[in-house]
Amino acid sequence: MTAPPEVTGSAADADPEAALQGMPKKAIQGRSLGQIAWLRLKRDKVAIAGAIVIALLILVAIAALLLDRVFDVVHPNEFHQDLIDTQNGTLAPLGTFGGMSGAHPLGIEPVNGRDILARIFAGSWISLLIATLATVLSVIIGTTMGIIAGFFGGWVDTLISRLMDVFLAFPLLVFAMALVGVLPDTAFGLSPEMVRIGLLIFIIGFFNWPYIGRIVRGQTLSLREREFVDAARSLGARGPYILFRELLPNLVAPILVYATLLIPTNILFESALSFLGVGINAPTATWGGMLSDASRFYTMPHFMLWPGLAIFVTVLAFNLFGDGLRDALDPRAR
Amino acid sequence: MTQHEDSLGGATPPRPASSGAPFLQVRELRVHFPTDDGVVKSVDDLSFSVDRGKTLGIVGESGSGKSVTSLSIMGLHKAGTARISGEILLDGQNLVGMAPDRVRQLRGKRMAMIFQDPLSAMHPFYTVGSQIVEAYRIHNKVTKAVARKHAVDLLDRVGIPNPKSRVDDYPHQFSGGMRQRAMIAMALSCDPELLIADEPTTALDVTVQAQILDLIRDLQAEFNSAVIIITHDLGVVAELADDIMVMYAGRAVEYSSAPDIFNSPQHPYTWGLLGSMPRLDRERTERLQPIKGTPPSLINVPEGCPFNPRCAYAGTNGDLSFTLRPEFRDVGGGHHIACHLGAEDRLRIWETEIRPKL
Amino acid sequence: MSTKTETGAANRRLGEDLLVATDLQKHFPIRRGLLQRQVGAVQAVDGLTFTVKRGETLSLVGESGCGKTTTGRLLTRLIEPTGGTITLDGRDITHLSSGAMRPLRRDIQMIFQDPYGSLNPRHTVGAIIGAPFRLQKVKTEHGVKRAVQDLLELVGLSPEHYNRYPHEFSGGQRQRIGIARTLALRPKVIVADEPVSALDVSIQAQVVNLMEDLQNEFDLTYVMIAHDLSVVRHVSDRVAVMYLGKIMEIADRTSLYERPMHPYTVALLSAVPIPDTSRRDNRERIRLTGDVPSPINPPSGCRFHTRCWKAQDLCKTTEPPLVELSAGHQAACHFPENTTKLTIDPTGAAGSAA
Amino acid sequence: GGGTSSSGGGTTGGSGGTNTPAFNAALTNIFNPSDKKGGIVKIANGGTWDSLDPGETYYGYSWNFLRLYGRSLVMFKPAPGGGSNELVPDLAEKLGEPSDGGKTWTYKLRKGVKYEDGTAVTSKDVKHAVLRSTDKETFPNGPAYFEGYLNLPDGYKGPYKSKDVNTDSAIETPDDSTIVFHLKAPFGGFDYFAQLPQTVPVPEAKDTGAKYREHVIATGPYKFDKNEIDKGFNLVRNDQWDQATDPNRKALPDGYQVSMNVNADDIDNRLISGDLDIDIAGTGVQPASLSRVLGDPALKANADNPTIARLWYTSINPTVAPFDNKACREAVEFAADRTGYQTAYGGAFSGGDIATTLLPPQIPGAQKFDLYPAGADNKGDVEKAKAKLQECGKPDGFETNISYRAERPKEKATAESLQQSLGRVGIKLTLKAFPQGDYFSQFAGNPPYVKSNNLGLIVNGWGADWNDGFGFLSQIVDSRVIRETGGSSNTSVRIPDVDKLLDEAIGETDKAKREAQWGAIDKRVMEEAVILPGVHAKSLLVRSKKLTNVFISEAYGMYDYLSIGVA
Amino acid sequence: MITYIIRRLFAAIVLLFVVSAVTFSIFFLMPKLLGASPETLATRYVGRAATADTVRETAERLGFYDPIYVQYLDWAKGIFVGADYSYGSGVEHCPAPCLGYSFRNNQPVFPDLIDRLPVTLSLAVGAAVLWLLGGVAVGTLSALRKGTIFDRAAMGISLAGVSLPIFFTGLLSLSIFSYNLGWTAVGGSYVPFLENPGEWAYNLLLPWITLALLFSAQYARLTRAGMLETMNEDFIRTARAKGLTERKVVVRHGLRGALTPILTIFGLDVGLLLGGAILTESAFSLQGLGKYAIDGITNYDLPKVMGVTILAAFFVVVANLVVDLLYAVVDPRVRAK
Ligand SMILES: Nc1ncnc2c1ncn2[C@@H]1O[C@H](COP(=O)(O)OP(=O)(O)OP(=O)(O)O)[C@@H](O)[C@H]1O
Ligand SMILES: Nc1ncnc2c1ncn2[C@@H]1O[C@H](COP(=O)(O)OP(=O)(O)OP(=O)(O)O)[C@@H](O)[C@H]1O
Ligand SMILES: [Mg+2]
Ligand SMILES: [Mg+2]
Ligand code: NI
Repeated sequence: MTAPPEVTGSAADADPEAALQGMPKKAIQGRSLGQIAWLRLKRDKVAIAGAIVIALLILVAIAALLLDRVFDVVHPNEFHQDLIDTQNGTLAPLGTFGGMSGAHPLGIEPVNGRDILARIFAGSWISLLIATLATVLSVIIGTTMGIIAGFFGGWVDTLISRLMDVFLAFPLLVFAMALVGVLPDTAFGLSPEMVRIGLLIFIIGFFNWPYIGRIVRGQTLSLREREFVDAARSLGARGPYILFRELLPNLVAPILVYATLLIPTNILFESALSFLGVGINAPTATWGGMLSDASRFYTMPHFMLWPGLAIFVTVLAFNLFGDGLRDALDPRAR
Repeated sequence: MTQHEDSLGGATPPRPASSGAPFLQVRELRVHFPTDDGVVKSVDDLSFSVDRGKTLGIVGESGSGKSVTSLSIMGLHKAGTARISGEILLDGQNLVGMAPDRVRQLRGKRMAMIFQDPLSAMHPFYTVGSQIVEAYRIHNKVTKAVARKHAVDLLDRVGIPNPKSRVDDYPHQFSGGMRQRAMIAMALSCDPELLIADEPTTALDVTVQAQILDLIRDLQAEFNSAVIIITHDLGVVAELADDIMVMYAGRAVEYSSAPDIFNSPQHPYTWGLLGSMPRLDRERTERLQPIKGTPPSLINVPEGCPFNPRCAYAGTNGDLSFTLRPEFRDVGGGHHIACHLGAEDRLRIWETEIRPKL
Repeated sequence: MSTKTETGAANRRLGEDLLVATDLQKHFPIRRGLLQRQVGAVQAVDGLTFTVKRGETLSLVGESGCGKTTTGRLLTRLIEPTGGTITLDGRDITHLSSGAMRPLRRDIQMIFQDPYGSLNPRHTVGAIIGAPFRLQKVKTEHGVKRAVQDLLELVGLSPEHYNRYPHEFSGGQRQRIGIARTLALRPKVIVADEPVSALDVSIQAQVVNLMEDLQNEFDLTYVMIAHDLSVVRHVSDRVAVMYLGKIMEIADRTSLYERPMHPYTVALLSAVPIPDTSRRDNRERIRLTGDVPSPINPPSGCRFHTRCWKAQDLCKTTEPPLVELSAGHQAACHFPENTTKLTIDPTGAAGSAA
Repeated sequence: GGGTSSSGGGTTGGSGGTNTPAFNAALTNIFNPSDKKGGIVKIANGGTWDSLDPGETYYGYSWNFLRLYGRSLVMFKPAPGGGSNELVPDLAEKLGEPSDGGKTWTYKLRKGVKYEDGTAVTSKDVKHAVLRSTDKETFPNGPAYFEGYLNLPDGYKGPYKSKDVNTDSAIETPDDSTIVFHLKAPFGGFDYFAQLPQTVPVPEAKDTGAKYREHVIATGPYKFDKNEIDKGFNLVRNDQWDQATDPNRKALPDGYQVSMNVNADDIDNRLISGDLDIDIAGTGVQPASLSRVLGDPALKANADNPTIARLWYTSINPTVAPFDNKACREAVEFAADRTGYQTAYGGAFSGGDIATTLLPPQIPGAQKFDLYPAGADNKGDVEKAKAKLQECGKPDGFETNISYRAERPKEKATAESLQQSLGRVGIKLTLKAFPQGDYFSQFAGNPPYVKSNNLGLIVNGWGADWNDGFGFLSQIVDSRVIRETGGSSNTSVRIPDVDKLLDEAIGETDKAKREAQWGAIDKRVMEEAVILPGVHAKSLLVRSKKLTNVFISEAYGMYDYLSIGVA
Repeated sequence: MITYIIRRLFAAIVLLFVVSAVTFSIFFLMPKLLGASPETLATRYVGRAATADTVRETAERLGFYDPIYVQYLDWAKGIFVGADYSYGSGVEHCPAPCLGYSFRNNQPVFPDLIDRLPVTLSLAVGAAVLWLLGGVAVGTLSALRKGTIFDRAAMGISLAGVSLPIFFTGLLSLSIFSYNLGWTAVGGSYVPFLENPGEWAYNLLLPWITLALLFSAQYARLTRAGMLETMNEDFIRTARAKGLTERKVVVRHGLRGALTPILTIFGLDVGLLLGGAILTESAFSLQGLGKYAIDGITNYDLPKVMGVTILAAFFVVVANLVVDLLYAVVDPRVRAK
């Protein structure tokens, strides 16, 4: 019996991880799946662009959280009614293009003249925070439920699947409105703002989990038929070990991809809630809130252009990155 | 590749054709796939030919380029993915570089293909009958009723019981063997002159495999078409093929008539294949003789003879095996091999070292 | 089995029964309707009786769907039998709870068919082979890593592969990883479910040789599941031929291949393509027609009668028992072949059990 | 807040006509006078009616509009400008005749008034209408003046539940055309009660209780044709209406088409494009259209900018620390940016005039005064405010909450503006939005909630039920209307003197004296600094080009819907 | 198959029960837990001039003194046997299925829902057809031209569609297309289909497009992904090997396979939309279920909210069921199970 020489591995028609076949020998040494995904991702210029934009957004959000002023001049909640046309009573910003100027590069809001750029910056962290944390919540609940339903099957599966149906059957917006209206504003010694943020995160996250739950369940259903699960069982592994050590690592890819695609949806959801009067409390800026404010002044489109653009860029970035990630993590996508 | 009078690419066909030019002639076929990691040379400089009424068996390890070759002949590589060069002459017409639509018109009519996994190769949403009808009506302007009758006839011919009622079944309602029969019926619907069967029985049980092989043989006799059968089971080709081509790393390493290959194989890789196989027809050996190592990467094909890392005799003629790509040449009687070993060495090794251990 | 001398093999064959299955059954229920009532069952395994002796290799062969994998999973107690008993080394493990079974898993291990599916693609080789140690809380002298590296070397891989992922390996190498994992616990019995079917011939031979070597080294007992009759002949001491959840014939290798008694075995053997062109035309073939019937509604009487060329009315009504027709050769047939020595009375045999 | 009704005693009413479009052309004049009959008036409502039932409705626009299908005893005169504040008899032959020192009021009904089905209207129907409106469980939305002032038997629960109770102590109908009201105490302004839609007759036989709103039996020139609750309805001519019995109505159009729940921005667009004739709520255009209308002279010439007897204000709650200290409240009064407040409500045109008092100027008795001058630019007097904070013992300011209705962007803007301006002196506001459906019942109008949640400031607004001091003040400064279970509009005024002053004023029969007393109450409340007045409302109305006979009724603060015709 | 449907319907009833119970709790249990008394709850419904007595009576009438489960059961009973409601001068029987009477305007909820359903139905179905056609067309083209400018542009533009909230795009498009250009109908116009199909379509055109824009992006992406996968299937290769034209390969074999998973999501989306497109209906002043829901919510008109929620859940359930049955029609493999 001779030990075979170094692997190159071209024997892999049925191999789900076959993407590497035929790669130069040296490049192959000891690379983890993450590294491979990363290598592939790196080649995907568009996805990288998305990732860079996301990174910038996060930087901006952190900066906005730490500094309460942008460019040291403008505060997001500071009024500039001197720049508003009160003379004619239109309450529109004075000057052209919605009051764009050196001091207010993106113009100012009608009525109170707050700086739009500053508000977009200030709004970034809440918008991203709500979107990401809500996503995280959905992912946690959805993954747990989905994995349990898919793995145990039988009545557990039926129960959880029906539960998902219940959640999906709720008119979410209606529900959110009712809930936000009813629940108190202060709790756990948090500031009302944080309470509201928490509440929105909860609502958005809590009602979105079935989507992720379904995906995870489906994946788990097919994964649990894979032989490595039997292999673990034949070694005497218990349920939790199989669930979390064997199955979960294999679910990371679809979850990650879905999560990046869920984030932008959640940003928009927050904006719809703002529009319906149950968003974040004034005067805190959020992109969704700015959009809903802007819709009252839809005759001055510049006012919504910027928050709209911010959301668009975010949505685009997350989608592109998510797509790229999917391609990178899923060898069949090429 | 330099032209040799005796090389396959040359004017002389590998096996003197009984009448005129061979029906299918492949010359210096190269199929390369540019990928992110480099160019995959799936098929590199491959030449062979098949006559009407004859069967060519192609064997080789997984990834040696068997399927790529057949897909190239059928023109089924996705546009833009493969770089194909060389010539594929079907009845004298070169398929390489031919307008895609003209190739399409030949597909199904003059050449047809059977795939390995009949379940995934058939559309799950359409009945078996309608898929055969569809194949027939592309090339024959007939009414649906006529085509359906034709489909029933075909199913009958490939041995499906109750074809009249089974024609309306969906593929998943068929058993594996019946699916493969249905695939064959579909391929034969327009009486193709060339039939390519890519691992037609790999997914089947032995008893069913035997049925299918019989069927292919019978049908070929009936239609007198040229058949290429691709497999990695030497037993299967032994049953069917007139000629056998052994492929390794995208190239042909040995080519000869079937008895020749089994009785006096001359390439170390073929030896290896024969040695790895436990055989029912021989005394049980104490130990199998595997080929060491694993198949090579098709991006970095080893220099010299691609088989050299796994070949026990690579060192016998200096470093020739490591530097010079051996030519694929006729070593007499239409027996082609690509090996640097001298004729006597080959004979000696076969007779003394290999044969006794089989 | 190069090192296995005839005497050595004989010694082992004399070894006591290590794994005994008696009338083993597995029926997968089919549920339908409003209340999910059971309307039928897939009789995947229906009354298997056989013994595996210490140190031998018993092979199970048969067509797809005949219940080979199910049997393997029953033996390793991955699934719960519907009926019958399994004893491992004298201990009845038929209905042990998964907790009670856990320590016994050291003794019986499984190699899986699909070298791609049986290794978790997200775990490193080290984690995969180390899992048995962790799961069974096995103390190792020089730590788990060292033990894993030793195992890697044992199956012909390099210890440097410790931190690699399965996708970086070829099919044959993966199968070696799977084998290393089963060896970690030094089991007495290994159930190998088609360990080489997914591999190329050249690689297949490597793995077959490796398994033989390991058997000799560790005194392993194999239950080998396969459908390639040539491979089976090469590796087994005894062979059981299954059809539709039942054993049709079980015998010593030589006896079975040279004097098959059951028509089904005869048909199987004659269907194997032989890589020899000279035999092409003068081979005597038996071609079975049709497919294996559904295990949900298996044929009455002898399960093979629908495809059997020797079938008579008796076969439709009466199930032939598995009886020993010659030394170490049992078959379940009313009209067996190659039984010159023994004449049996088909009607009388019907009632007696094997 | 109250209904969107108003009044005006002071403005001089012109009555001439004009045909040239100009800004405010219909403010005091009839624009496009015409007697031409025909056409359909298309009306849209951004929301829905509280109720079409005359016994239950409390919206100003509804009272204005209701006169098309129902005739109350008395009504506001359909005349431009201040002329509209005059009460004229409608169903009654003349205004009420007081006796018993103003405790008994007698009305005589006109002859020949019929319902849409041809039956004659009797005084019993009026009595029934008034009595049923006191059943607040069945008709929760309507005003409660009658049950408050009529001398009803104890425990009377309306004609449905107290079926055989004799109610002659409250209302007598000696004959079919006479109706006599008996009050518990004298009330000089009873004619104002008599103009309430609650006196529109309801035939008992056809009264279906809460379902009556689905088909109100018309007495006016129009009756209901198709009525889809909360979606829309049509009014068509009532052929039983006799012009001879009705000196006030011209009934020019052939009918009305009303749709509800229309997107407010869409209403503006349709008004401007001429696709719609009237935005019935009469509160003016949305912010999006503001710049469009004011910025385009042609559009502006087709707009009117009436004042409404409505005050937008912020309550300063003395029950919430540190506002229990008057100086702290005064600090708020001084620090507030008044122009900011005005801008928040939409600026000088669509918001209103900066208010320094409670009473809107058009209410008789209103006085001009300013107890907390806010500096030259009206942006607040920071120095004074700081001084007051010092006095209050909070020199560095303090933190408190301000509540507003989540669905009202203007209130949100107000809260934001106050947060800015009060922030200058260290008063930190946290904004709290509440759903408007529950604003008064659960939150801002619920005293225990207010206290426990530190709602120091409450953004609020109030419009007079009709243009007099009583109609404006009684619900917002009387501490006795504050209900512990919630639901009151008054949230901060708990001044015993004021309660006393109110009682005196109501009992006062001398009109001039009484009006002077309203002014005094106003001042007294302002002295306590429990209300921060914001603006006296104005609205920017778009006058559809198709309309004829358009004018603003000061009584309602919007176009007079009774007189409008279409070209 | 029949038992399957029965089982699903049974599950659906349980689901509706749960959904309604939760909605009920949100409106009544939640405030109670947070300290509201029956009276404070009743204050919502008594108007401004109510006395303490009236509040109590109203609380009594609306059943707020009963334990929450009794209230719920009373409500639920109405669905099966109908209910009687006092409206002051008399009592009215609301026949089953009675979803109660509005707390605000005493209208029975069920007829109102039925009345508004056609609007929402028209809106949802029209938009669904548009987005399905548009999304699938764009997605397919993108998949076939993967990586080209067209692919990237189509995907980018479709994302722009999702990035803008409908309450904004709705108003803006109304102002441009209806008021400035006069191409489309003004907001709030709705003519029943049976009255005048042409008008019906004309009036709904803009809402359809706006709503479809929002969804088509998602469908384009889904289709693209599905097509990319399907076109790699073996049976596509078979179809080509038969000599089928590329168009037939794509449409008959590719799309047919790729569309089935989209069907599931489509069913769910349409089901959800049928429960009311709140934002779209608000923006375009359409008197549909969404508007009704908002109305109910802002007024705490519980029976309305319950009604819409139940109806919406019902639609989701039915849509799911239809999708599953359709699946069986489309995919013969499913039928076998
Ligand atoms: N579209 C493609 N792009 C890149 N590489 C490809 C492509 N198609 C095939 N290859 C590579 O070409 C080589 C030959 O593949 P081919 O399918 O012809 O092997 P085969 O001999 O048919 O093997 P098997 O027995 O497993 O079917 C393989 O290494 C494969 O990975
Ligand atoms: N979990 C299960 N539920 C229902 N039926 C099952 C299940 N597992 C296996 N079967 C059925 O039991 C029968 C035997 O299956 P098994 O996998 O044991 O066959 P096998 O001999 O291993 O076949 P192959 O050679 O294809 O692997 C088959 O008909 C199969 O469909
Ligand atoms: Mg192949
Ligand atoms: Mg198996
Ligand atoms: Ni050459």
